[in-house]
Amino acid sequence: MTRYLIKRVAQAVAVLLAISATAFGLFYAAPSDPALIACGPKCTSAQLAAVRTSMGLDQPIVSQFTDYVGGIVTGRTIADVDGTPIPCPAPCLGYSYSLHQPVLAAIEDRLPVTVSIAVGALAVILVLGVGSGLAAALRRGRATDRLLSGFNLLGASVQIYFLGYVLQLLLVYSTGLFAPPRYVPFTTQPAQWALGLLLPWLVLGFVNAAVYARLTRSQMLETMHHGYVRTARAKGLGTLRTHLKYTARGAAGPLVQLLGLEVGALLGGAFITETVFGLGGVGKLAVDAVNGNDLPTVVGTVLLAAFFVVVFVAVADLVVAWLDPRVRFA
Amino acid sequence: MSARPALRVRDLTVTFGTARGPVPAVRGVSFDVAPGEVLGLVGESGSGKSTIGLASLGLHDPARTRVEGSIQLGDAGTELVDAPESALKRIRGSRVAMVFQDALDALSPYHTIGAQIAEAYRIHHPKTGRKEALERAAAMLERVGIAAARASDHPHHLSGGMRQRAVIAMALINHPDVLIADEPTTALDARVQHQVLDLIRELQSETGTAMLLITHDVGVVAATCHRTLVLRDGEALEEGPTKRLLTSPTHPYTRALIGAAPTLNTPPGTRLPTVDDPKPKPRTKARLRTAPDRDRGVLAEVRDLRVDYPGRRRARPHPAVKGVSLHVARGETLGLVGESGSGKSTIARVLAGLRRPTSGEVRFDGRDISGAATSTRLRRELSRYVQLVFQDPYASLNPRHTVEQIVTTPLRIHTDLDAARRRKRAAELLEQVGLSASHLSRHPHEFSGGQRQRIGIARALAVQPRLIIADEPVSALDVSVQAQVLNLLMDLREELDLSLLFISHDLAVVRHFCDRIAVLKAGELVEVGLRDTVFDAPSTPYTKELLAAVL
Amino acid sequence: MAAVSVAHAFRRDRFGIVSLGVVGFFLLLSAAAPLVAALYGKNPTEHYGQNETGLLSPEGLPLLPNGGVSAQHWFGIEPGLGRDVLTQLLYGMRTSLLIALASAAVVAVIGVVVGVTVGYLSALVDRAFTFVCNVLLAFPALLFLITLGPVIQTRFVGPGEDEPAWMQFAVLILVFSAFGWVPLAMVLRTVVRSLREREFVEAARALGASRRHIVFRELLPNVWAPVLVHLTLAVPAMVTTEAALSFLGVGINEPIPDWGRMISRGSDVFYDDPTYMVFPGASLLVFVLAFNLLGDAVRDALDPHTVR
Amino acid sequence: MPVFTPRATAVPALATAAALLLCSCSAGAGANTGADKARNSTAAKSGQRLTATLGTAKDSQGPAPEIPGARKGGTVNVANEADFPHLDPQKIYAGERYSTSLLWGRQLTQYQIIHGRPRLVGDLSTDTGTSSDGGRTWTYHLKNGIAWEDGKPVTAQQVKYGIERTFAPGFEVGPTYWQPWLTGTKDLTEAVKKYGGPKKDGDLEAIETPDDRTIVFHFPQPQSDVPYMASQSSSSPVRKDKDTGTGYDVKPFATGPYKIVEHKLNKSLTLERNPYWKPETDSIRHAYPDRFEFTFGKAALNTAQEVFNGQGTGATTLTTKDKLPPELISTVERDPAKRKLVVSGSQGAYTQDLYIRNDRVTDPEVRKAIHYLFPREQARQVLGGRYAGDFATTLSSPAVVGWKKYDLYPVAPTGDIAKAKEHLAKAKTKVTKLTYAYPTESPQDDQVAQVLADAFAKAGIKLVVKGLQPGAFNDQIFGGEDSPYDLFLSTNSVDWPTPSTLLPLGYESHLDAVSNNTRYSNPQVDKELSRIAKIGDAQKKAEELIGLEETVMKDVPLVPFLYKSISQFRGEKIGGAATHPIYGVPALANVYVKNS
Repeated sequence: MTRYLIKRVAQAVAVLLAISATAFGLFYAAPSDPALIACGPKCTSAQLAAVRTSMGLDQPIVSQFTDYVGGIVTGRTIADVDGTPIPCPAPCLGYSYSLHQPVLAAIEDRLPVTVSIAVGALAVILVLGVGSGLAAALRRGRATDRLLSGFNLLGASVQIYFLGYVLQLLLVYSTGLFAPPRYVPFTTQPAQWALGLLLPWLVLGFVNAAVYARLTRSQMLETMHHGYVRTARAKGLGTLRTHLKYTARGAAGPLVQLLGLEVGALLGGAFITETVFGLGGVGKLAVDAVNGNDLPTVVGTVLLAAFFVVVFVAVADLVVAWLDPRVRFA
Repeated sequence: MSARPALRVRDLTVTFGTARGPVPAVRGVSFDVAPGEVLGLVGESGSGKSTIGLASLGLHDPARTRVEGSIQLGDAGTELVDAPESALKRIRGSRVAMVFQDALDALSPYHTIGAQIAEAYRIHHPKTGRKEALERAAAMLERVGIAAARASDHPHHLSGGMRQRAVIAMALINHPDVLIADEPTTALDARVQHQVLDLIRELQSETGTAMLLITHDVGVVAATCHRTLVLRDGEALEEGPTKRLLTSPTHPYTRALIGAAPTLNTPPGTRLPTVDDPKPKPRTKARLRTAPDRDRGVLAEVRDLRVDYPGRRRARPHPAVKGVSLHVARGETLGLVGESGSGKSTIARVLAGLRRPTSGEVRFDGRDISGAATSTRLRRELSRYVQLVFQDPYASLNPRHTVEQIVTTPLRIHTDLDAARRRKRAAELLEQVGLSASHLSRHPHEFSGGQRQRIGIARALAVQPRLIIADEPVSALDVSVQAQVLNLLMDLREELDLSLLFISHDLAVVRHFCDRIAVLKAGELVEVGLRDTVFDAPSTPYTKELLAAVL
Repeated sequence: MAAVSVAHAFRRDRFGIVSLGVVGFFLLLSAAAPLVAALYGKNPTEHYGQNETGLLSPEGLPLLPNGGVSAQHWFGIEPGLGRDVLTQLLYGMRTSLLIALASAAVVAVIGVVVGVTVGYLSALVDRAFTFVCNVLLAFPALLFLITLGPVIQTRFVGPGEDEPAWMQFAVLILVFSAFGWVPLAMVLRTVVRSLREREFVEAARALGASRRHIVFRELLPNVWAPVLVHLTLAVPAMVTTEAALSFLGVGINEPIPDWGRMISRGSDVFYDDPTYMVFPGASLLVFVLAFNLLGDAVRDALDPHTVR
Repeated sequence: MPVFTPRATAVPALATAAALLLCSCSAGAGANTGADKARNSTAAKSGQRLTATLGTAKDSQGPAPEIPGARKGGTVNVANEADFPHLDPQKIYAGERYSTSLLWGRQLTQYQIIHGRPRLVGDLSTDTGTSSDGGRTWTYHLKNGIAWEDGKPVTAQQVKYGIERTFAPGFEVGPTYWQPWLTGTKDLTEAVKKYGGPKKDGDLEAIETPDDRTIVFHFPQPQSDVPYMASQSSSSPVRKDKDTGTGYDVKPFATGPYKIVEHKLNKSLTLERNPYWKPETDSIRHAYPDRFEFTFGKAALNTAQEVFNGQGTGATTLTTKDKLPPELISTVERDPAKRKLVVSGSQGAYTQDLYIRNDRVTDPEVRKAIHYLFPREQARQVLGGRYAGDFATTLSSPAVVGWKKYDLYPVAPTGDIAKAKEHLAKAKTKVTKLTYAYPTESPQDDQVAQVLADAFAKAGIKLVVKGLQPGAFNDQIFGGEDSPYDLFLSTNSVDWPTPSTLLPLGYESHLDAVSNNTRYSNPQVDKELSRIAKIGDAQKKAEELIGLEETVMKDVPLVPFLYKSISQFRGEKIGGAATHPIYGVPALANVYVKNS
């Protein structure tokens, strides 16, 4: 198990390195000069050169990259536009010259929003997706199954940016059934927190639930054919209990893995949802950074998103191993 | 024996609803099983025998299955057909229990065997504590011959025999009135099969449980059942005390079924009876060649062959074959016998050039072919002379290809015949294996298992090889089909003067078909010799044990 | 399973037939867009509302109710510029379909070649492949897509030049393909790995068949079912991703009609002119729904395990 | 040279210009329906353009005159899609930020708004400044009792330090007037060579602080606009011990009625009362609410919906940067209750024009052709019709002191393709292709580009339209000398409402592209400008510059498009919200929360 863990971590680190290198290389080729953005439109060429030096943009890209990676591990000191040294403790994801703060701090500020969206959306996905998938599998071929499948297919086909706006305008601004989407910290006003995020949760959850419903249903149906499910029933276990105790457990593997990927992706920022509902999470930060050519923030958010995916995929693998002793001891 | 049977089945008809309309699986079958009695349900695949077993527990998908007739249980005559699910739930596992064929599939991989057995107890004894149930489960495991300490193991940690024992323990923990055992030993090696059957019999007679034993194997029936019911296409053909049924069957099908499987008493090399041809004429020229023509020379041989399978991750490599020396002489059929894991298939793959030996010599016609697995060119040359017939007639045929494509593939590779000629040759080959040229454009799934195996044989014969390696070519087939294929192979062997390496776990088949026998155990050669020598006077205890286990 | 029985199974699926009809209708419409537009007498680029009086208010909203739906403009006119919505939809569908189908084709080729090859080849290649897949899966693809467009544009298009339409399409097709092949290749790798263990591959080897023969003649014919299913479901996914990109402002540029841009614009004016969002939004929904249904039907027809 | 004495009531020219200026262009657009009449009532307001007068020392004494009906207390929510790019007073350089930063920052002078009329008065200072030595020396005295948020008094040295900071690297983003004025140089680049900021070169001798409350500026050349420059944010004091470098850009130290409690970039900004601010020292700010809570990141449309429907915090919310989304205009027009919530007015002295790179489009005939074909009406329709502003015919805004209306090349608002073709025919070289660049900030930008492409195509010119990321747009249009684009739309304003910064700092041929956006070059104009530069009398200088404007515009360096109007919105409970006549956004210093 220890060896498995070490190998898994090494793999994750390698993936993250590859991603940061790609992101670094790609955004280095981006259209406009980050130094110019930091320096402002009325910047003289001499000042621009100074800014470039203090930002380290005059260094070869490889050494910029190694500095960056070094910063993540040990932290480093970054020079601001005017040469002021700014300490950036590990894990240093760079310093944003547009936001005037370390990228990690900018992310930390917005992470609660993204986490809140992710948590709620995930709950909706679980209830709506996995729940309806279970129900559809247990009542396969009947009206419930067809109804749920149709509902989920609708979810799979509708777009967040269409549904999000339509519902927002219909349910919030025309009728006032829902509170306007906004974020208040859970710690201060939990009720407001939930109310303000309810619509984004439902929309994001509904749109993503379809995949889970479908997967749950097909996994359940496939697992039902296994002998051990029949054995359980032959023991005298009721149908529902059999499916919850045996079939569901057998069906869980791929679901958990997909969920791991989903959680990672959600924590990396729900770009479109955050844009549609005007919530300032990590996704909005990333999109703004791309638009503002804020290179350190772009690379930082890309890395963060990748980090979450890698971590949660690994967590999912561990959960699968825990669920399935055959994997655990393999 | 009490007045009323433990299980009373009357006019049972089971119909499956399929896309193409209702398909009857069981038609009007009636039988009784008395307490303490063992009734054998014998039939080939598709005969409906397993369906009867499942129907007795109401385990069919009610949405797609219609069950008619009556299944009554015990003195009270509790009706199971159309009983509500709540009633069935109480009966399942407590009054009627079931042992399934594939124990690995039948046991949940996610729970320990102890927990699974304990659960079976607790369902019907809800007041029992978890701990007590586990203790009972452990005791039951001890009873079926598994150390109680292993109760906390997961199924995949147990051997096949132990798993089957665990399943039996689970079925019997509530002392059911009726035990339904569906092919309980089919997946097991002969020796283990013997042990498990003994265990079932012992427990069953101990508790006086009525048992319904479902099997395709006449040998199992003969060894276990008081009475036997023969099923074919969902209908009961013949019923009677086992002994009578085996010695003087009235129905021709029963006769064919009994005769189709060679036993240790069948004259070797004789034509086997089949359903279509229950009383075959003796062969024109009986093959009773017990002494090989040594002078014809060695065709293929391995010397001091070692094959290691690489270990997972950094584990040590696992040896599959540990220094075996063997040869196949020209015109000879060598039988390779052993239990699963004995290395017999590995040797076949090495000889076919599909696997690289770790060490040792591999020669075909005097030429070193040990590198064939890694050299496409060498393997191609070798395959001109050595062809394989596989065990699974479905898996070994590409499902997306037509029969013509399948049979002509070797011709494309090894000859420069044009398409028309290849087609003609393919038609000839099909005729040769008892199919017709009209089958050329069909896909494998349109054929039965036996027909598919014929296609496989036709493919192997296409380039007129000198050696055919047949790896369990009949073990996936029903007995009557097995007989047909064996008959075909014997005919072809005569006609084409083939050399064969015949691999099987079934000693009776090997005895019937082969000239010389090599016995393998765990990668080592235990015994090799002429057929009659090995069977009549086995020199090692292992061979003796194997022979003793043959039912 | 033979093609005949697949077709048979498919024919029994009512939803499948209907969705096939809808998809076919969409395909036909987009192929015949110039013809339809000519018969209808409008084009997607002219600013009718600005060039003719009585169509738009001074603030640029359609004067007629329901987004300016009239005998002249059946689906109304676009707020602001006053272009004809129906022809915009028709040509926008062309944009979506062209990108989606072309990407699907590229994805199919890359996915099949990589997936089948990796599935058949050694463990080392497999490890490299798994690594690349892990990287691509963990990569925030949407962010990448947003960034890549402008990068390519500035690198390859002179500042004084229009980015040629083909290049905009090519860039999108490229970036979609860059991520799209991964799932297909992974599926095929798994399929081929299990096929490789099947005895017919061993049988082919035993017959002396070369690797080429095994990959192309034995394995490939067995993977078309997953490929077909994957592609029917990939097309709507790409259509929606393209629309999402346009929604975020980095898709196909004006004046090439595009659904995502229409929805994005429609979301702005939804309050005053809901019609303008409903047409592209509903079209996209129906289009994607039909494709998803078709994908499901194809999957069901090809998959013997499906329990309907 | 006569001594310029701003204390002597007001300059008569400015006083006349302070009258209401109604633009003539809005009439006639749109059908004469009942609904349209209702619309006109709002639209008419947008035509009001006001210029500032100079106030007296008495006007500079606090407290600010009470607003009838205003009430103390409550929290005002300010919602904008984007955060302020800078809060460092020496980096702030835009009307909206000027207006907002009044809440926590104070300058030497500032605009006092009474009944919607602006008047420049002393803020930190007792008056708008006294000049001597022909405008070469300007003296300011700080008021008594002005303190920082920690209670320490504001001193003359701190004001000086603030201005010194503008020389340091990193402060180029702010206005660049103090630097050349104080060093007597041509531009910032030259100025920083003489003095490179307090860190590098220590004390700046041109500013004298004889005592803690007196500050004396010594200019090598006479300067007439010092009172206006003294109102810019860069004339705010900064305390050395609180100067955190770039951190100061996120959270500056307050002298105004509020202090910054927390600032989460791009998310939120929270202000609470500064206990050390005394209303009697301040004639500009009212400071009715107890708190201001700024939130950033929500789309303008969403904010607008919440505000108009009074959902969530909508009733107490207003915007200072987000404009009324054009999409909501007709909804608002239909519903009087909602129309009430729109805060609209002239956007200061802002004008939006079609800029032409004169160095790329060298032929005046081609530029004239562009002037004639430019589809003003269609483009404005896309931008929201009259809400976007009134059609312009002049370079400077009517809000500029001394503005005169002229229309050199009259043309119908929908453009005159025939006339354009005539001029194109006269051109020496045939033009078939032009490039138009625009920042892709909103879908309207794309649509305007399409409108232009459409009109140019009618005149036989292929217009290549390039949407650029805003950053890239600024970089490529203003950053480089060799911009590849011929045309772009740009919205600009003079830095204060006198004409003295417009032509001299935008149309002198030696200026770089950052200042001279059109790369206009006319030796005759250059000569005139250097002559006018020597005039120390503000009134005469203004007149001369306004006169020269027509000469410049004869060459069509750009096509005048709109005198910008701005429409924003406020919640039902927000009182006192009105567009600041100079800064062109709702003046936060005057808002209050109504009693519920």
